[in-house]
Amino acid sequence: MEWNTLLGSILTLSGSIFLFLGALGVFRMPDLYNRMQAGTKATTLGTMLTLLGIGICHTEWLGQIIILIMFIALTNPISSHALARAAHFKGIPLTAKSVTDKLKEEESKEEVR
Amino acid sequence: MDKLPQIILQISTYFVSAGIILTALRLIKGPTMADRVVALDAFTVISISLIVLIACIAGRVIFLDVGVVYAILSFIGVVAVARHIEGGL
Amino acid sequence: MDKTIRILFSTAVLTLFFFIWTGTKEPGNLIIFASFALIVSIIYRNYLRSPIIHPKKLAYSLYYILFLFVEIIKANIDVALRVIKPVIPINPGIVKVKTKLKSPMGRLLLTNSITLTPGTLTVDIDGDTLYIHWIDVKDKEESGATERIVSNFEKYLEVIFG
Amino acid sequence: MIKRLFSFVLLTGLGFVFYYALTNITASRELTGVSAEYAERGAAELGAANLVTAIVVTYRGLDTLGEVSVLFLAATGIAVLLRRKKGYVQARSEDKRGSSEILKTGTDFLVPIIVMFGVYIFMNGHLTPGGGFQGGAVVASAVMLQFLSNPSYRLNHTVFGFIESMSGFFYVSIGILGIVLAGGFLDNRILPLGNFGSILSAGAIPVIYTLIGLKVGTELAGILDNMRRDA
Amino acid sequence: MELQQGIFILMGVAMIVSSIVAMYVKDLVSSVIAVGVVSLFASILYLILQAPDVAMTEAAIGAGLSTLIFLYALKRTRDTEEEND
Amino acid sequence: MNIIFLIGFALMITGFWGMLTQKNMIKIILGLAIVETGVQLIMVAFGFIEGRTAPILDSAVPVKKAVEMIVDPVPQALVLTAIVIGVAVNALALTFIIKMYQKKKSLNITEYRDLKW
Repeated sequence: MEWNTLLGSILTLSGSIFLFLGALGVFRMPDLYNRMQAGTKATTLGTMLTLLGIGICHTEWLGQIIILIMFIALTNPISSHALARAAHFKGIPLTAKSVTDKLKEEESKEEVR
Repeated sequence: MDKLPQIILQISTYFVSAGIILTALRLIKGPTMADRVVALDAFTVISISLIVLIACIAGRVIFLDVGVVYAILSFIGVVAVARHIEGGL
Repeated sequence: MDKTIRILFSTAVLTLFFFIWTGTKEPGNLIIFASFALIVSIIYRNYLRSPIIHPKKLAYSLYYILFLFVEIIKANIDVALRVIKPVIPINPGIVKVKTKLKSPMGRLLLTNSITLTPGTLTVDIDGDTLYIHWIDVKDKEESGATERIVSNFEKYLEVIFG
Repeated sequence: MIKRLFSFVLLTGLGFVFYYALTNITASRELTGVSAEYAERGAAELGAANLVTAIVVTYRGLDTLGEVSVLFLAATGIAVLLRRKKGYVQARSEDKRGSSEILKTGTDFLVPIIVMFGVYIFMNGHLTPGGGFQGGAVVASAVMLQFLSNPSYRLNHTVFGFIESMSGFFYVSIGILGIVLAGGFLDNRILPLGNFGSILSAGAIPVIYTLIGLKVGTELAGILDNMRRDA
Repeated sequence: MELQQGIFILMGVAMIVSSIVAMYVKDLVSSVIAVGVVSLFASILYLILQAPDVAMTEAAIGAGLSTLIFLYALKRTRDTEEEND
Repeated sequence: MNIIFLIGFALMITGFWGMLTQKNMIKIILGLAIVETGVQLIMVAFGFIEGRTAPILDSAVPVKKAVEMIVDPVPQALVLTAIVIGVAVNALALTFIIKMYQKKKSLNITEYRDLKW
C-alpha cells in the first residue's frame, strides 16, 4: 500500500466527518443565523478536506481539484452573505438568547430621521 | 490490509450521505423559507463532495466537470433565491 | 494602456486555468483556447481588475492563505465542539465594526475571511462599516469588536491591496 | 370531492399498470442493436470520444435541429407575448433593493470565469461530458448573475439577436454542406478527423457545438430577460 | 454494490418526500426550492447511473435556470395580491 | 435497477396527483416539472448496465474494448433533448400564466371558466 492513498483516505474521512457535523449543526441550531454559521464554515472546510484527500489519492487529478477548491472557497461565503443580508432585511428575528443587534438599531435610527 | 483505503472511502461516503439527509430534513421541516434556503446552501456544498467521491469510486476524471457545473449553478441559485427574498430580483 | 495589460493578464490567467484543468500537451489546444479567452476578456474589459505583480505582495498573499487555512481549521473545531453538546452553548448577537480597507477586492476577501473564521458571519456592509453576526459576543462595543475580529486580517490585506 | 376521488382512482390504476410493467422488466446485460453499432463504429467513424455527443450531433442530428427549433420558437413566443406596449415608460428600478457591494465585486470577478467555463464546456463537447446545451446554459447563467447583482442591467438585444441568428444560419449551412461534401445532412466529415483526443478533431463537431452553444446561450438569456422585465 | 443500493434508497426517499413537500407546502417559494432540490438529487442519481452528460444538463438547466424562471414568474404574479394560494 | 424504476414511478405519481388536485396554476406547472424528472430518470435507468462505465472514451476506456465496457448511450442522448425541451415548455407555460394573471389578477384555476359550458 502506498502512503499517499492512506493519507488521502484519512483526510477524506475527516472531511466527511466535518461535513456531517455541519449538517448536524444546520439541523440543530436554534435560529437562522446560527444555522448559517454551521452551514457555511463546516461545509466549506469539509468539502476542502474531502476534495484534497481525493486529490492526494489520485495525484493526476490534483490540478482540477485545486481549481474546484478555490471556486468553492470564493463563492460559498458570498452566497451565504447574500442570504444573511436578505434574511435580516426581511426581518427574520434572531433567537431569544441574543445579546445585541446593532444593525437593527441603526435601521430604526434611520427610520426616525 | 490493502483494502483499507477503499473501506475508509466507503465509510466517508456514508457520512456524506447522512449529512445530505440531515440537511434535507431541515429543508422539509424548516419553518420559514429562509431556513429552507440555508438548508439548500449546505445541501449543495455537501453534494459536491458526494459527486467527487462518486468520481473517485467510479475512477473517471471526467465526472469532475459535472462537479464544477453543479457548484456554479448552485451558487447562482442560492443568490437568486436570496435576492428574491429581499425583493431585488 | 492599463486596460491592455488587464486584458492580457486575464487572458493569461484563463489559459492557465485551462492548462491546469485539462493537463493538455498539445500547443494547438492552448492556442485555440487562448483566442477564445482573449475574446471573452475583450467583451468583459470593464469588469477586470489590475493584477498583483509586486513580489512583496505575492509573499504576503501566500502567507495570508496559510494563516487563513489555520484559522478555518480552528473555526471548524469550534463549530464542531458547539454542535455535539446536548445544549448548544451560544451567546449570539450582531455587532458593528469598521474597516480601513478601500479597494473592493480587499473588502471582498476581508468579508469572506470573516465569514470563514470562528463564530463570525458578515450580515451587511455599508461603506466602511461591517455588521457581523457573532456566535459568542465578547465585546459589544465597536472598537473592541474591531480589535478582535478585523484587525488580524486587515494587516495582511492592507499590504496586499494597498 | 368527486374530482379528488376520480384522481385517486385514476392514479391507483396507473400505479397498477406501472407495477405490472415493473415486474416484467429484465435488466439488459449487454448492448444490443443500434447502440452496439454506435459504440463499435462511433469512435472510428466520427472521431468523437464522447459517444453521446456523436449521437446527438451526427447520428441523430435532425433531432437536434428540431430541438433547437423548438427552443427558438419558445423564445420567440415568450418575446411576443411579453413585449412592451408602445409608449411604455421604463420600469422604476429604484423600487428594487440594490445588492450589496460584496456581491457586486464578486460578480465582476466571477463572470468572466463562468463564461469561459461555459466556452470550455461547449468547445470540449466531443471529449468530455457537456456540449452546446449545457455550455449555453452556463453562459446564460453568467448573464443571470449580472441581472441578480445589478437590477438596472440592460441586455443589448441587437447584439444578442445578431449572434443568435448568425449562429443558427451557420448551423444550417454546415448541415447542408454535409449533403454536398460528405454522406448526408449534418455529416461531420466535411473537415478532417484529426488526432483522436485534441480539440480540433472529430471533423465539424466542435464547430457545430460552438454554434449551438452560442445560439442556446443567447436564447436562454433572452428568455430570462423577457421574463424579468416589468411590462 | 450495497453502497450503491443504499445511496439509491436514501436519495430516492429524500426525492419523493421533497416532491410531496413541493406539492403541499403553502409558500410558493418553498415549493420552487423543493422542486429544485428534486432536480439536484436527480442529478446525483444520473451520475451514479453513469450518465455524466445528463447529470450536467439536469444540474445546469433543471436546477439552475428553471428555478430562476419560476422565481421571475412568481415575482410578476405577486404584484398586487400578497397571498396567492 | 428496480429501485430507480420505483423512484421514477413514485415521482410521476406524486406529480400527477399534484397536477390533478392543486388549484394554483404555478403549482400545476411544478407538478409537470416533477413528472418530467421522473420520466427522465426511468429512461436513463433503462440504459444502465450493472458494472459498466460512462460512454466517454478516454484513457480509462480504450476504443477497442468500448462495446464491452460502456452503458447504453442512446437513452442518454434522448434524455438530453427532453430536458432542454422541458425547460422551454415550462417557460412558455409560465408566460401564459403571467398573461392570464395580468387579465384577471388571480392564479386560481377555477376562476378561469370562460370556455366552460
